Order: sequence, then structure tokens, then C-alpha cells
Amino acid sequence: MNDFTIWDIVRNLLLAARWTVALSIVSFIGGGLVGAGLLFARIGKGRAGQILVRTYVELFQGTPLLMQLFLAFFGLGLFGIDVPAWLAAGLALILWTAAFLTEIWRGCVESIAKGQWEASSSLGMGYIQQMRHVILPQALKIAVPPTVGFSVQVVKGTALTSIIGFVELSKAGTIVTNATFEPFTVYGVVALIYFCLCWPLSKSSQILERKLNVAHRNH
Amino acid sequence: RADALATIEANKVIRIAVPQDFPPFGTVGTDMQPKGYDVDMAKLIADKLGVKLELVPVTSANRIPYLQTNKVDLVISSLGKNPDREKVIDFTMAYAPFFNGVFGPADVMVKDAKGLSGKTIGVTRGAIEDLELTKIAPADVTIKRYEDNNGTISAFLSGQVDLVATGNVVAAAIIERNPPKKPEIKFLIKNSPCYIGLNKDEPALLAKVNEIITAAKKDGALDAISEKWLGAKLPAEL
Amino acid sequence: MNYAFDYGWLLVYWPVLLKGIGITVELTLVGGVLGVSLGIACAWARALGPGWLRPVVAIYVEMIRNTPFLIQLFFIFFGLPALGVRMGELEAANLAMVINLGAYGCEIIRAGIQATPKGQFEAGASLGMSRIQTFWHVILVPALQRIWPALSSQIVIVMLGSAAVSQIAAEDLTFAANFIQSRTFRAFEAYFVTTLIYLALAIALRQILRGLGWTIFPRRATR
Amino acid sequence: MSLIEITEVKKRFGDNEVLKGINIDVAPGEVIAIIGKSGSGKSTLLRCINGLESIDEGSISVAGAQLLPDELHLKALRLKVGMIFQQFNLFPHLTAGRNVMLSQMVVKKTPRGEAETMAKKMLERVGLGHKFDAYPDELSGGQQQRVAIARALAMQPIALLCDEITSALDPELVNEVLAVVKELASEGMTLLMVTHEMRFARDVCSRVVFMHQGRVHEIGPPNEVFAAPKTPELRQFLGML
Amino acid sequence: MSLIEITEVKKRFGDNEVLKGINIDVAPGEVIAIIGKSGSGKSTLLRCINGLESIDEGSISVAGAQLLPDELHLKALRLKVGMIFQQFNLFPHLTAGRNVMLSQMVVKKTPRGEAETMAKKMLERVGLGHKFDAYPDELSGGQQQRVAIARALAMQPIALLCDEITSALDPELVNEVLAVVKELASEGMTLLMVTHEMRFARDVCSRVVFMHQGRVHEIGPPNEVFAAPKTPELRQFLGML
Ligand SMILES: Nc1ncnc2c1ncn2[C@@H]1O[C@H](COP(=O)(O)OP(=O)(O)OP(=O)(O)O)[C@@H](O)[C@H]1O
Ligand SMILES: Nc1ncnc2c1ncn2[C@@H]1O[C@H](COP(=O)(O)OP(=O)(O)OP(=O)(O)O)[C@@H](O)[C@H]1O
Ligand SMILES: [Mg+2]
Ligand SMILES: [Mg+2]
Repeated sequence: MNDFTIWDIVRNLLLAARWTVALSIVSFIGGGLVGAGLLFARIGKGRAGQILVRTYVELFQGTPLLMQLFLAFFGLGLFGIDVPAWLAAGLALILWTAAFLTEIWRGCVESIAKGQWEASSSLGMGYIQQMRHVILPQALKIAVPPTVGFSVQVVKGTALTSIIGFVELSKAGTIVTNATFEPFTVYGVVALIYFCLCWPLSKSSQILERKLNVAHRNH
Repeated sequence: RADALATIEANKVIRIAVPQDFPPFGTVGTDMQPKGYDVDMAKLIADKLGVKLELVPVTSANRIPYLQTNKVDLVISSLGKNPDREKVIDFTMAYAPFFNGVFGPADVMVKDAKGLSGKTIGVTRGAIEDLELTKIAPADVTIKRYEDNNGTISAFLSGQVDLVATGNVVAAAIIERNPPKKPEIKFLIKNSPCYIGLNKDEPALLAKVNEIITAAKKDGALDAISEKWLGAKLPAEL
Repeated sequence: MNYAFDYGWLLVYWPVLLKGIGITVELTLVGGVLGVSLGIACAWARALGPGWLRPVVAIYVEMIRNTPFLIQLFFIFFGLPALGVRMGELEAANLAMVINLGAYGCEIIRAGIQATPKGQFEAGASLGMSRIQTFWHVILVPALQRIWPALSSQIVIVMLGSAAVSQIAAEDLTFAANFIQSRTFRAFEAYFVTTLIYLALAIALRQILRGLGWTIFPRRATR
Repeated sequence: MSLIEITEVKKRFGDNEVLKGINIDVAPGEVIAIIGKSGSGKSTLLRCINGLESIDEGSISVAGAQLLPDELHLKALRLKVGMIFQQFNLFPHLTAGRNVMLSQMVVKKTPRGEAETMAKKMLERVGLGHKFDAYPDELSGGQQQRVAIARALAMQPIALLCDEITSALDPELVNEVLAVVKELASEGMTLLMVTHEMRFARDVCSRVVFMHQGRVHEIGPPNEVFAAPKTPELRQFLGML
Repeated sequence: MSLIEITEVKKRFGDNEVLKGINIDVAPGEVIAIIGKSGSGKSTLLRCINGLESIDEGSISVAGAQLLPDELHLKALRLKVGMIFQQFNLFPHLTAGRNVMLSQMVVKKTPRGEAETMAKKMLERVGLGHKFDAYPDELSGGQQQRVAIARALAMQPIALLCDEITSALDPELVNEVLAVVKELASEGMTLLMVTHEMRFARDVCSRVVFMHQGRVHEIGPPNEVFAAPKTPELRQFLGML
């Protein structure tokens, strides 16, 4: 029953890790775009937009991603909407990522000093112009470290897509363990691969943060 | 709504859910392709229907939703029957035996279900042995239900549970690996068979699958599968 | 839709759900309290502690933050017994959550400490307080106040993440959902109900943490 | 004709009436110092004139046009009236030159080349021609404040509002900023400035407004106001300093 | 005998020698003002006396005991010498009263009741007896600074170091703080203060130290130093203000 060599294990896990990477990239880019859209609704002047986004964020940050994936795939299926697994996974991960990124970015925008808004309005700029030329360029800069830091959560979050049939890194680990009954080898390799994917992200987020702090101190 | 069998025949493809984490019924080879008793059973059915087979790997958590949302036509995942389950889906006739036993290290003395009293026993959640053990175990048994076989086995090997309930073949595979703690058979749980699951109100498909199973029992095809994966012929009463 | 929702099982299985909620709450409570404490200790060590301790804590933090919770859980529950440390699934689940929140909390709290104006350290020192005394009496509370929203979010995330403990047979809310669906095959209903419960728990937890913030930190920091 | 007419302006924050009916007329080229205790409403008044706060009652008109709180009117107003803040509020991600160019290009759609010429000229005027490419955090406080002045001037306003523009500066840097303001005054710019620099108010301003509890308590040429304060409040205020 | 003896003290930050050999003797009860341009090393000198910075050469002794850079000596020193900062540095999470009590209880292990009595007394002394339960952010800058003074006094130091303690205050609030300091001086407290308030230095201090480029450039009683500066640097400095 067990004809897996170490190399078979590593090879299969690495192959599965491609899904982890692909899903991460899709959710991150998609989540970023959706999150940016939500951000505008959240900090904009429209009251309805604000409430809507707040509810959205509460919903997606308040329930387990696992359940979100389940309901996106099977829940929609129940209503006769046959979404393919990749679409459901992409959709749920994107919406989940967007909820977190919106909040992170809102914090960054709100951390821009009130004086920047006032100075730019006293120069005659409109809301969009202020955003475009004054607020966002500054917010973007301070948003980079926490955003990169959050990408680590996205990478780990993709593991839950196994509930709707994705054989990504974690699931592959489970399957291989169930074929080999060598949990320590297999999960050790899985942990190592995750570490190799995540650590550069965390590290660069820390380095960026340090750079920014240094830059800030000059003010 | 279109009749499932008609759809299968029209599309020339049948989608069957099989496990990937439940050896020997479903596991993977070194190429990560599914294999096992359930997989061979699926192949057999597709073969007899003369349609292409699309295997959909599932877990115990999502196998029924796959069926209910029509993402698969059949679930061959060593399903056990109970009245609650029968309210939700239909079952075919039995297609596989399940040699369930309670296993434990040599120094734990247990001969029957009563002897489990006060012990901690590990089992895979939702599997047949879980259903059966829950029925027969005395009240003071602690049953720990793990996500999959690996969890159950790991719990046993690391000493988190005194005993495990699992299939013979699984236990044999463990012994083969020569662990410090060898699982010896303590007693057999009622030999409860496995059924194929399908959606309700599909009489045509149900009849067709039952027909295929009956034929396979007669012509020895099932015996061969059983011999290959469980190391024994089908028991007579199945 | 050809599926008929049926919540009849709730009548039979509500004790399972209730127990699941209880365990999820207990795990969150213990994990939260001990995890934040560990986070404070580690944040101190990393920001102000002795030189040799800093890399040790850094390695711990990096290892935890860059690997999945589930795998940490497996190593604690299945792996530690090989080293002679055996604990039940609840203890293991608790330990994993504490270790996990400890690492995230460390980084969050450290940010709070680092945002402390240098003058606070100096004021403490010039009044004759030792470094530890200054940290404990002067730095810590305002630092926590500064990062309280971030820390609260992390605690909610850890609460939701505790779903993974069902894999080592800890009978939390997710276990309850899985158990019920394995008996009744009512997966949608079970998952839907648990999702709502998680949502309610998350909202409640956030409110409790906010209230806690108001009581621990008597003043809102001036803007 | 007066350039800025402030008539019976009232402003409330919740229950707190901060401005209780202000009347001031500012003639073109006048330099007016606004003095008064903390909380007396000085900043609020300037912010109302610039439209950063809406007023509850009364009216403000600049160069004959009424101040109305919609985007279009506000923009038109702000092209006429520049404002400089205590905290400089330079845009930290842009160089000094780009700080001065930005609003010209964005608001007035001035072509880049022209905006750059104007920026150079204005920086020159505040004595910072050589700092065109420096970022705000590379400049001293006094230099930053002068860039802020150049930025406001580049929009060619007909009046400038200055809110304690030297209070955030170290004592040694105050003079370099005041020197620039003095020069602007001598060139005929209309100025309304909240200030604590009494010597400067005395030497440079045409009139001094003393605010007290949301009202204009005294108003007059500096030699009158400083030498012969009429009210005990002003006397007390001047004695305090 | 002098209370504080500063002998040939040198301090470098990297390559930058900030103190280039400072000698000052402070007699008990003396009130000394330290003046000088930004960057001349005034703050650094005070911080060295309080042990917040270590010195590279020379020696500092307070009440006969040498300043050594280990925790025990530092603590003993800081019980003798209090320090007050420009930015107040009150503990924001504690009330005024608890701010004053904390270090007594933590450092001196004074029982709570006693510490509270002392805190009340000290807050009374700076005119803030009624603000015992107010949090720092409910107090004006001047009040905050007075709490900081009370906090330092509660440790019963034999000398106080004050680093520009009025520079962060609005002009109206400066006087209330200076009044407290004046009273301390008249009660015989030894004071070393960096200040920009020349009038105050002239009226209250026994000696004035003018620092320039890391050296004591001139030192003497205020009437000499202010009326007849000997060096062109001091003359220029005084002219600037
Ligand atoms: N946005 C606001 N919301 C509520 N109250 C405000 C607001 N801005 C100012 N106030 C209140 O209005 C009053 C006047 O404030 P203002 O800033 O105009 O005073 P000021 O004369 O400029 O004082 P200072 O010299 O301290 O700058 C104060 O009591 C202040 O608390
Ligand atoms: N921690 C430090 N690291 C490096 N250089 C420092 C540090 N602290 C002060 N300096 C430098 O030492 C010199 C003297 O600084 P110090 O703060 O003592 O001046 P000061 O006379 O108090 O000036 P100010 O009036 O601006 O407070 C300055 O050139 C400053 O840049
Ligand atoms: Mg103001
Ligand atoms: Mg200084």
C-alpha cells in the first residue's frame, strides 16, 4: 500500500503547491481590486455605501472562510447555479481578501493627517483630486507593509479550498498522509513549503515597514 | 427535471464521487491518481453503462453536498446506511463488505463491546465504524472522532487513544510498517456493508446500478475487487 | 431548487451544538487570555529584552506566523507524545491557540511599544524606575490601548481559526457541524446554522473586547 | 469697497456657540492681526472665511461674491483666498517645487512648464529658489512654512489667511517666516493673520482685532489697541504676555 | 561645598562631539539658567546629569556621590535629581494623582496611603489640588506641566533639571508654570533650567550659563551676562531674540 518514496512525497506536494500559489495570486489580485472599490465606498461621502461596506466586512470577517467557501460552492449549487469549483474558490477567496484589505487600507487613509485634507481643499482641490494627488499617494506608501503582511494570511487561507475539491498543498498533504501513514514526514514537508512561501512575504513586509519608519522619523 | 440515468446516457459520462483519504476504499498512488475499492467500483459501473467515467475526489464533509447539488451522479464512498441518512438520499444495494474491527495493543484486554467500558477509542468521523460503534459501545466509552483515517491512526500510534476501530486492511497496513505499538484485533464489529448513494427520486438510475451490482456479484467481478483491496472474497451474506 | 431544507435535526442534536459552542467559547477565552499574556511577554522580550532572548523569540514568531495553524496543531497533538509530552485534545487545542495568538500578539503589541514616545521611557527612568518597572507600569497599558483594535481583530481571527481543532477530535462548534452532518447528511443546514453561530460569536466577541477596552483603558487617547 | 465682508457670522459646534456674530470689513491691501485667548474663536473665523467650516448664520463675501457652501462656489473662493496653517501641511510625498506646482496643475489646469516657472518664481520670492527639489522632511520648520506660503501664493490669491503660522517654529526660525510675511504686506497683499507675535502685529498691521468669547471685542489700529486698550479683557490679555 | 560638580565632561554621538569639556559647579540653592542656540548641547548636558545619556569623559557628581552608569547608582542618583521635560511626558493612562503616586510606590515602596497624601500635597503646591482625579488629556498644557513638576517633587529630590519646560506651551500658559518654578526657587530648591525665557532668567536665576558649540562660552550672574556680554556669539544670540 505504501510505495511512496520521500521524493514522491516532496514531488507531489510541490506540484500541489502550484495550486496554492495560483489561488493566492488570484485572490490577492482580485481581492485587491474589489477591496479598492469597497474602500472608495467606505470612505466616500455616501451613507448607504458606508453601511453596506461595513456590513460586508462584518460578515466576511465574522465567519470562517471554510464556511464561506462551502456556501459559495454548494450553496449556490442548491439554487441551481452551477459554479465551477475554481470560480467558487476564486470568488470566496477574493471576497474574503477584499474584506480584510478594505479595512487595512481604510486605516491607512484615515491615518493621513487631517491637515492634508484641509491644505488641499484650501488650495481649491475637489474630493477626487485630493484623493488622487494628495491622500492616496501617501496612504499607498504606508499601506504596503500591512498589505504584504496580509498576503501571508491569504496563502494560508487557500488551504481551506480543499472543502470544495481543490487539491492544494494542505489537501495533498492529507491525501498523501492517508496513503502513507507518515504524518511527520509529510506534514514536515508541508510546513516547510508553507514557510518558504510565506517567510519571504513576512520578511519583506517587515523590511518595508522599517524603511518607512526611518523615513517617517525625518518629519 | 431530467432523469439522471437519461442524462448520463445522453452525455456519455457519469460523475462519481470517491474518497481519497480512506484506504483501502480510496487513496492515491504515487502519481496522485485515485485508486481503491470504491474507485474500481466506479470504473465497473461506468464500464457497464458504457459511458466515460469522471472521478470526483471528496471528503466525508462534502460528499453529500456534491450529490445534492448535482455535481456528481453517484457517491461511492463506503457509505453506511441509517434512517436519518435515508431521509436525505437513496441507497443502492450493498456493494462492499466492511471488515471492521476494534484494534489495540497487546496489553489492552478487550474481547467484546462491553469490554470497551472506560476506554478511549478513536474512530474516523462519519465512517461506518463510527455509526456502528456508537450503537454498540457502553455509555462510559469515550469515542474520539477524527477527521480521517490518518487522524485516527496517528491518535492510536501516539497513544492519544487506547484503541481504534477501523478496517482490517488499514490495521494490516499499519502492522506492516512495524510501529512500536502494533494494533491487534480485539473483536469484530458487526459486519456492516457499504452502499452507493444517489439522489432521491431517481428510480431508473437506482434500478440500473442495482442491476449492475447484482450482475457483478454473480460474475465474480466484485469478488475480484474485494480480493484485490480487502484481501478476501465477498462474504456470502452480502 | 429541488432541495427541501429541514431543520428537524436541531431538535435532536441541539446538545451537540451547545457543547460545540461551549468548547469554542472556552478555547477562545483561554486562548485569548493566555495568548495575549504570552504575546505581551514576547513583545517585551523582542522590543526591550536581553540581547540573547530576542533572536529566540524572533524564530518562534516567524515559525508560527508562516505555517498553517492546522499543522502546528498536529505537531502538538500527534508529535509531542513522541517526546513524552501527552495531552488531551482540549489541552492541545488550547496550547496551539495560545502559541498561535502569542506569536501574532507579540508582533502587534511590539508595534504598540515601538510607537511609545521615547519621553515615556525617559520619564520613567528619570523617576528612578527600573526598565522592567517602567515597562510594566508606564509603557504597557498605553501600548495595549494603541493597538487594541488590531489585537481584538486578531483574537476574533483566532476564534474563527479554532475551527481546525475539530480535526484532532476536539468537539468544538465545527466538530458539531461535521458530526451532525455525518449522521443526518444535512450538510447545508448544519453548516449554515454554524456559520450564523460563528457570526454571532464574532460580533459578540468584538463587542466584549471593545467593552473591555473601555474599562481597561479609562481614557480614550486624545487624537 | 471692501475686499472681504464678514457680516453677523455665527458658528456653532453642537451646543457650543463659538462665533457669536462677527462683523469685519477688510479693505484691499489691509493687513489685519487677530489676537485673543485660546478658544476665543480665532481659528474658527479664519476657517469659515476659507470655507473649511460652514457658517450657521450671517454672510461672508469675498471680492463681491457671496460664500456659498457648494463645491463650485467653494473652489472659486479658494482661488481668491489662500490659507496657511500652523502645521505647514506640506505634502510630504512631493518636493518643494512639486508642492507648489500641484494645485496649479490640478485646479487651474496650468500646463506643467508654466506651473514650474511659477513655482520657481514663488520659491525664489520666499528665498528658497535653491530648494526646489528638496522634500519637506529635508527642510527646517521655517523653510517648510515658507514653502507653504509659496504654495499659497502660486495660486495668485487676492488675500491670504494665516493661522498662527509661526507657533510651531523654534524661536530662531520665527523671524525668517515673519520677514517673508512683512514683504508680502509691503507689496500690497491683503492679509488676515492670527498671531501671538505682538511686536510684529504692532509694526506691520494696519488693524488689530481682539477676539474674546466668540466676539470682536476691540478693533482698531495697533497703536490705539496696544497703547490704550479700552476693555479690561484686552488689558488683561496684553498684560499676560 | 557644591551640590553638583560637572568636571571636564565630554560626550560624543558617533563622530559628533556634542559636549567638549564642560565644567560647572552648582551650589545648593542655586538657580541656574542654561541658554544657547539650538544644537549647542543644552539638553544633552541635562540628560547627562540625569544619567539618561552616558558620558564619554570627565565626571559628574551629585551630593558628593560620583555618577556611575549602572542601574543601582543611576537609581540612587535619580532619587536625588528630578527631571522635567519639554513634552511633559505624563503617563496618559493614569490620573494626575496616580501620576504623582506611581514612582513613590514603585521605586520607594511608599505605602499607598502615604503616597496619596504626598501626591495631594504636591499637587496642592503647584496649585492643582482639585485636579487629583483628572486624566492628562483633560488638562491644559500648563496644568500638565505643573503635574509633571509635582511628580518630580514627590520624589523629594535635592535638585531639579528643567529642559525648556515652557516651550511647548501656548504663551498664555507659560506664566503659570514659571510662577511655580519661581516659588520653588524662592523656597531654596536647586534648579538647572534650559530656557528661552530671558526675562525669567534675568529675574530669578543666580547664574546664567551660555552654551555655544558644546562649550560653556560665558557664565555669570544674569545682570552681567545680559547687560555686558563679553563674546560676540552671546551678543549675537541675545540680539536674535
Ligand atoms: N471641530 C470642532 N468641533 C467642536 N468644537 C470645536 C471644533 N473646532 C473648534 N472647536 C471649539 O471652538 C472653540 C474655538 O476654537 P478655535 O480653534 O477657533 O480657538 P482659537 O481662538 O483658534 O484658539 P487657539 O489659540 O487655541 O488656536 C473652542 O472652544 C474649541 O473647543
Ligand atoms: N541621540 C542622539 N544621537 C545623535 N545625535 C544627537 C542625539 N541627541 C542629540 N544629538 C545631537 O547633539 C547636538 C546637541 O543636541 P541638544 O539636543 O543637546 O541641543 P540643544 O542645545 O538642547 O538644542 P535645542 O535648543 O534644539 O533643544 C545636536 O547636534 C544633536 O543633533
Ligand atoms: Mg487656533
Ligand atoms: Mg534641547
